[in-house]
Amino acid sequence: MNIENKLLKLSSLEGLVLKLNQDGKQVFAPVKKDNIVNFAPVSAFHEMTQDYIVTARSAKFVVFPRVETILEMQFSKDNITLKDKDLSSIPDAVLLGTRPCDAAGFKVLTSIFEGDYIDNIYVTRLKKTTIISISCNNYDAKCFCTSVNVHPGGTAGSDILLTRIDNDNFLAEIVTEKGKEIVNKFDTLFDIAPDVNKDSLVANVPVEFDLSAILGKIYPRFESDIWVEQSLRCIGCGTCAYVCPTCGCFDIQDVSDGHNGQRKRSWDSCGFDLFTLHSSGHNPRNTQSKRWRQRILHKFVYVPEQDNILGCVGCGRCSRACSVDMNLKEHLINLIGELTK
Amino acid sequence: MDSIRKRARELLEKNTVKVVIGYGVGSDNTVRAIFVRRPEGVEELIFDETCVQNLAVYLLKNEIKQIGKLCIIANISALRTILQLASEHQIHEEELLCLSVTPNGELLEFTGFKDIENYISSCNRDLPDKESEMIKKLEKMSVDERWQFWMNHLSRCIKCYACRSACPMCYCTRCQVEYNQPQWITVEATLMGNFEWQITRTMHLAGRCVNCGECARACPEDIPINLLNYKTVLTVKEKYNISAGTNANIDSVMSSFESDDKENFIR
Amino acid sequence: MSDFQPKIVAFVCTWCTYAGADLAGTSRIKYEPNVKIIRFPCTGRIDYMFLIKAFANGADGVIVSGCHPNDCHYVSGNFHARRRWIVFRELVDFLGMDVNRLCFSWVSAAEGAQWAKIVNSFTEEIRQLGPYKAYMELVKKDKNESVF
Amino acid sequence: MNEQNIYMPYLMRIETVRDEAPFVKTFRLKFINEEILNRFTFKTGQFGEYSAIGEGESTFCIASSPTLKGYIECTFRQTGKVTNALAMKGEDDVIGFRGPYGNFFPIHEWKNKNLLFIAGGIALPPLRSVIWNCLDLRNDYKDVTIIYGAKTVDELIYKHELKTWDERSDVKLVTTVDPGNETPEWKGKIGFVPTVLDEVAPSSENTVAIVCGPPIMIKYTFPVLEKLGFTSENIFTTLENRMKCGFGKCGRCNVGKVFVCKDGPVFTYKQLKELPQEY
Repeated sequence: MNIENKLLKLSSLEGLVLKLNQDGKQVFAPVKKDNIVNFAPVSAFHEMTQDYIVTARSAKFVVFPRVETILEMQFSKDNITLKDKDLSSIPDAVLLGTRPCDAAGFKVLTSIFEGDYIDNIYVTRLKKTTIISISCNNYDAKCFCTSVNVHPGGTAGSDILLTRIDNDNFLAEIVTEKGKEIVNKFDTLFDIAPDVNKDSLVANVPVEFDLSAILGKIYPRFESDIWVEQSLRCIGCGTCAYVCPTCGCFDIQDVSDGHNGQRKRSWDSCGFDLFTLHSSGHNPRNTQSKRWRQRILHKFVYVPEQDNILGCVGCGRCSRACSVDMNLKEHLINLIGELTK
Repeated sequence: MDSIRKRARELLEKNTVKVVIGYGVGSDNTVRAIFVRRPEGVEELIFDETCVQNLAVYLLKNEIKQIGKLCIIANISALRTILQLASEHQIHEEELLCLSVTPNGELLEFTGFKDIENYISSCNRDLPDKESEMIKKLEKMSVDERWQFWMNHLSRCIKCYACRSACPMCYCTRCQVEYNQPQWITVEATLMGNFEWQITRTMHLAGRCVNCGECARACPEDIPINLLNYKTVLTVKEKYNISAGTNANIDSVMSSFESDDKENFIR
Repeated sequence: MSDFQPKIVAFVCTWCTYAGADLAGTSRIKYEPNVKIIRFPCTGRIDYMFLIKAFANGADGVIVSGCHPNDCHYVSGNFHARRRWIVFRELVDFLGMDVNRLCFSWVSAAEGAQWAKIVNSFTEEIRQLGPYKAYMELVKKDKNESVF
Repeated sequence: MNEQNIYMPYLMRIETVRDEAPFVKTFRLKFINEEILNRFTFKTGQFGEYSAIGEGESTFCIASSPTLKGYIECTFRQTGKVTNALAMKGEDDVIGFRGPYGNFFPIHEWKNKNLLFIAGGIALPPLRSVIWNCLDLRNDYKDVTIIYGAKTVDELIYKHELKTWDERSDVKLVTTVDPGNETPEWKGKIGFVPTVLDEVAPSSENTVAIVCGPPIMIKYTFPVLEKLGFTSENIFTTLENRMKCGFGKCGRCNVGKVFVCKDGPVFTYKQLKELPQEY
C-alpha cells in the first residue's frame, strides 16, 4: 500500500496510548528504570521516556519471548497427551517507540521464522503486534545503521512511523494495513499532515564503512587469522546475541514434574561452547574465534544469501552491552581493512 | 606508563614473553584489554585508575595460552586472582610474568608468587565503599523487603552468563548449569532458575572470590550480583578469617575445615 | 494452634540421625508426622541444591541433621558440611529467604528423644510461620506461559 | 494432530525394543494416529526428532528402509539425558517423533551401478536404511559390498542382519574390529576401517561409495577412496551436528553456509570439499 501521511499531536499520542490500553492491547514502550531504558508495559504516555537512543535490550521479546511454551504435555498412568499452544491466547500488543533499526530487525527475524517451515507462534505474535516506531533524531558513536542500509527515518518493518516535527507534533507515516487499522479506529486523533521535509527532521547518521566491501567477500576468508585476532578479548558470554534485534537462534527444552510438562523454547547464543557440542564430546566450533566468526558470518553471509536480507541492522546494541568492548562497527571496519590488504 | 611500555618492549624484544596482556584505549575513550605481541605494539599500552577490568580472566583462555609465555599487566584484583588461581593449581610461576604499577607510579615486576603475596599484604583489600554500604542497607531491611529487592533484580536476568564468563575464578570447562542429568537449574531464564543460578554461582565462589566486581560490571542488565559474592567474602572473613587471593599456598575454604568452626544455629 | 499442616523435608545422615530417628520409632516416642526423611550417606553429601529444590517442590521447612562434630563415620564429612551451611545460611538470608525455615541439628544414633524434640519444635515453628508463600509464588512464576 | 505447530511431535508407540550392543538399542515405532500412519512417507537418509516426552528431543536418522510400510525404526546409543530416558522405555510405551527432515540419498541415480558401503561403529543405522532400500530393489544395482567396522566385536550393531548379509550371495560383507579387540571366535578382519578398505580394494569402476562414521574415520577413508580411483562426486556421506529444531531455524547445525538439517544430512565428498571444517 502507499504510505499515507498524517499529523499526530503530542496530546493525541497521549490519548492514543490510553485508548490502545482501553482497547485491550498491551502497549510496550521504552521505560527508564535504574538508568537503563528498556521496553516495558505502559498504561499512560508519561511512563515512557523520550531520552533514549535505542533501548538496552531489543524489542524482539514481544514476538520472540526469551522463554516461550511451545506445547504442553500431560502424563497419566499409561497415556501421554500433547496439548498444542493456544494461539488465541497470544495478546494483542503495540510496540511504541521502537527505532527504525528495531523495526527492520523484525524483517530479519521473520525471514528466519518463515521460509519452508512456518513458525506459527512467531507469525501470530507478529501479526498481533502493531509496531509504531519513532524516527531517530539523535545517534551515538555505536550506531551505524546507515552503513548497513537502514535509515534513521526508514519505514521498513514499522506499521506506523512517527517523526518528531517539533515539541508538540509528529509526522505519522501509515505504512501498513495494520497501521491503517489503528488510524481508522482512532481517526479523531490524527490530523492532516503538514508539508514537511522529513529528511531534515531525522538524525544524519554518517556512513562509516562501505558494505559492498564486506558482502560476498568475507566467506572466502573463512580460515583467516583475523577471527582469532578479533576475538582474543571476547570472554564468550551470550550478551550480544540476547540484546540483538535479529538474533533468532534458540534452544528447546522440556520441563516436567512427572504429571505436567511444557516444552519451552528459549533464546540461545552462538557464543556458548554448549551451542554446538556433540554428545560424543566433539565440538565443531570449539574455540571462541570460531564462534565469533559464526556470529559475523551468520549476519553478513548466511542470512543475506538465504533470505536476501542483511542480518544486521546497525543498532549497535551488542557493542554497548559488551563488557569487553567487542565493538562490532570497529571490527567490521577492521575486517574491510584486512580484506582490501 | 612509560616504564610499563619500556619493560614490555624489552620482554618482547628479548622474546622472554610472547604476549603482553594489558590495557589499551578502546572505542569511545573506554579502556579495554589488548594483547601485544610485537615490540612496536607496546605504545598502545596504558595503565591508570580507569583500568579496572580483571585481566586475569584471560590467563586461562586457551587461545591465549597457546600463544606462549604470558606477561600480564595486573591491577590489584588481577594480582589477587593470580594468587587464588595459583592456590588452586591453575597457573604456575614459570608460565607467566606479572607487571604492575603502584599508586605512586612505580613499576613493579613480580618474579614469583611470594613477591605478589608480599605486595598484596600491604594493599587495601576491603570491599568498595559503595557496595559495603549497600550490603549494610540490605541487611537492615526486613526479609520480605530483601526478597522483593532480589526478585525485582533477578527477574531481569536473561541468563547470558556474562557473570560467569567475566569471572576469572569461573574457569570450569563445564559449568554445573551445563549438566542436565539431573538438570539442577533450568536452561531458560525463568525467575526461579535465575535465583538458583545465582545461589549456585555464589556458593561455588564462596571463599574464592577476590571481590574484583567483574561479574556486576559484565552484567548487561546491571543486576548487583557482586553483592552476593561480597556478602560471602564478608562471611568467610568473619567466620574463618580468610581472604581469598592473599596466599598462593592455601587450602580452599570450602573444602577444608577447622574442628572448632563457630556457629550459633545448629541445634 | 493453626490447622496448617506443614510439609517438612529432613535430609539426614544414615549413621547418626537416621539411626536416631529409628530409635525414636522403636522406643515408641510419638512425634509430629509432618516430616519426610531422606537418608544420605553423610551430611557432607547434602548439597545446598537439595535444600533449594525441596523448597521449590513445596516444602515449608527443611531439616538437615547429622552426626555430632568428631562423630562422623567418615571422620570429617560433618565438618565440611558445617562450613558449607554457615556460608549458605548467611547467603540465603541475604537473598531474602526465610532462614527460620531451615533447621540444622546434630542428632546422634542414641538421641531418639532429641530427634522427636527437634521435629516437634520445628514443626510447631513452621506451623506458626504458615505456608512458604513467597517461594511458591516464585515456583508459580516459573511455570508461566511465556517470559518476556 | 495440529498441523500448524511445526514443533508438535506425532505420538508413536514402541512395537519392539532390541538390544544391539552395550548401550545401543533399536526401537520399532508405529504411529498411533491411523491417518498419519497411512500418510507418512520418507526417503532413505532422512532423519527425525525423537522425543522422550518430558525430557527433550534427540536427533537420529530413520534406520529402516522406506520400502517397509507401517513402521519406522531408529537406533541410538545412550549418551545423554534424552537417550537415557528413551532407553528406559519399553514395548508399548509412547514417544514423540517429528519428521522426516533433510535430504536423502539419490538411490535412483545409482541404478546399474556397484554400491560400496563403508560404516564405522554407531554410524551403520543411516546406511542400513540405504542398504535395505537397495537390497529390496536388488535388480536395479550390480555388486553390493559392505565394509563395516567397530571398536570391539561386542560393539558391532545389527548382528543378526550382518549375518543375513553375510549369508546372501549377492552381498559381499567385510566386518572388522580394531586391533587387539578381536575375540578368539572372531572370523572377520582385524584393523581400522580405512586400512581394511585399502586391503579389500574394491574397484571404483561404475561404483558409488557411501561412507558414514565418526569424523576421524571419515577423514582417513576419503583419501583411500580417492586412491582407489573414486571421484569425489561418487562418494556420499551423511553428516550429523547438534540440532534442536530440524528445519533450519535454531541456528546451530550449519557447516559454513549450509544447514545440515535442511541442505543435508547427505552430502557428496565434492560438496564437503567446498565446505569448511565445521562438522
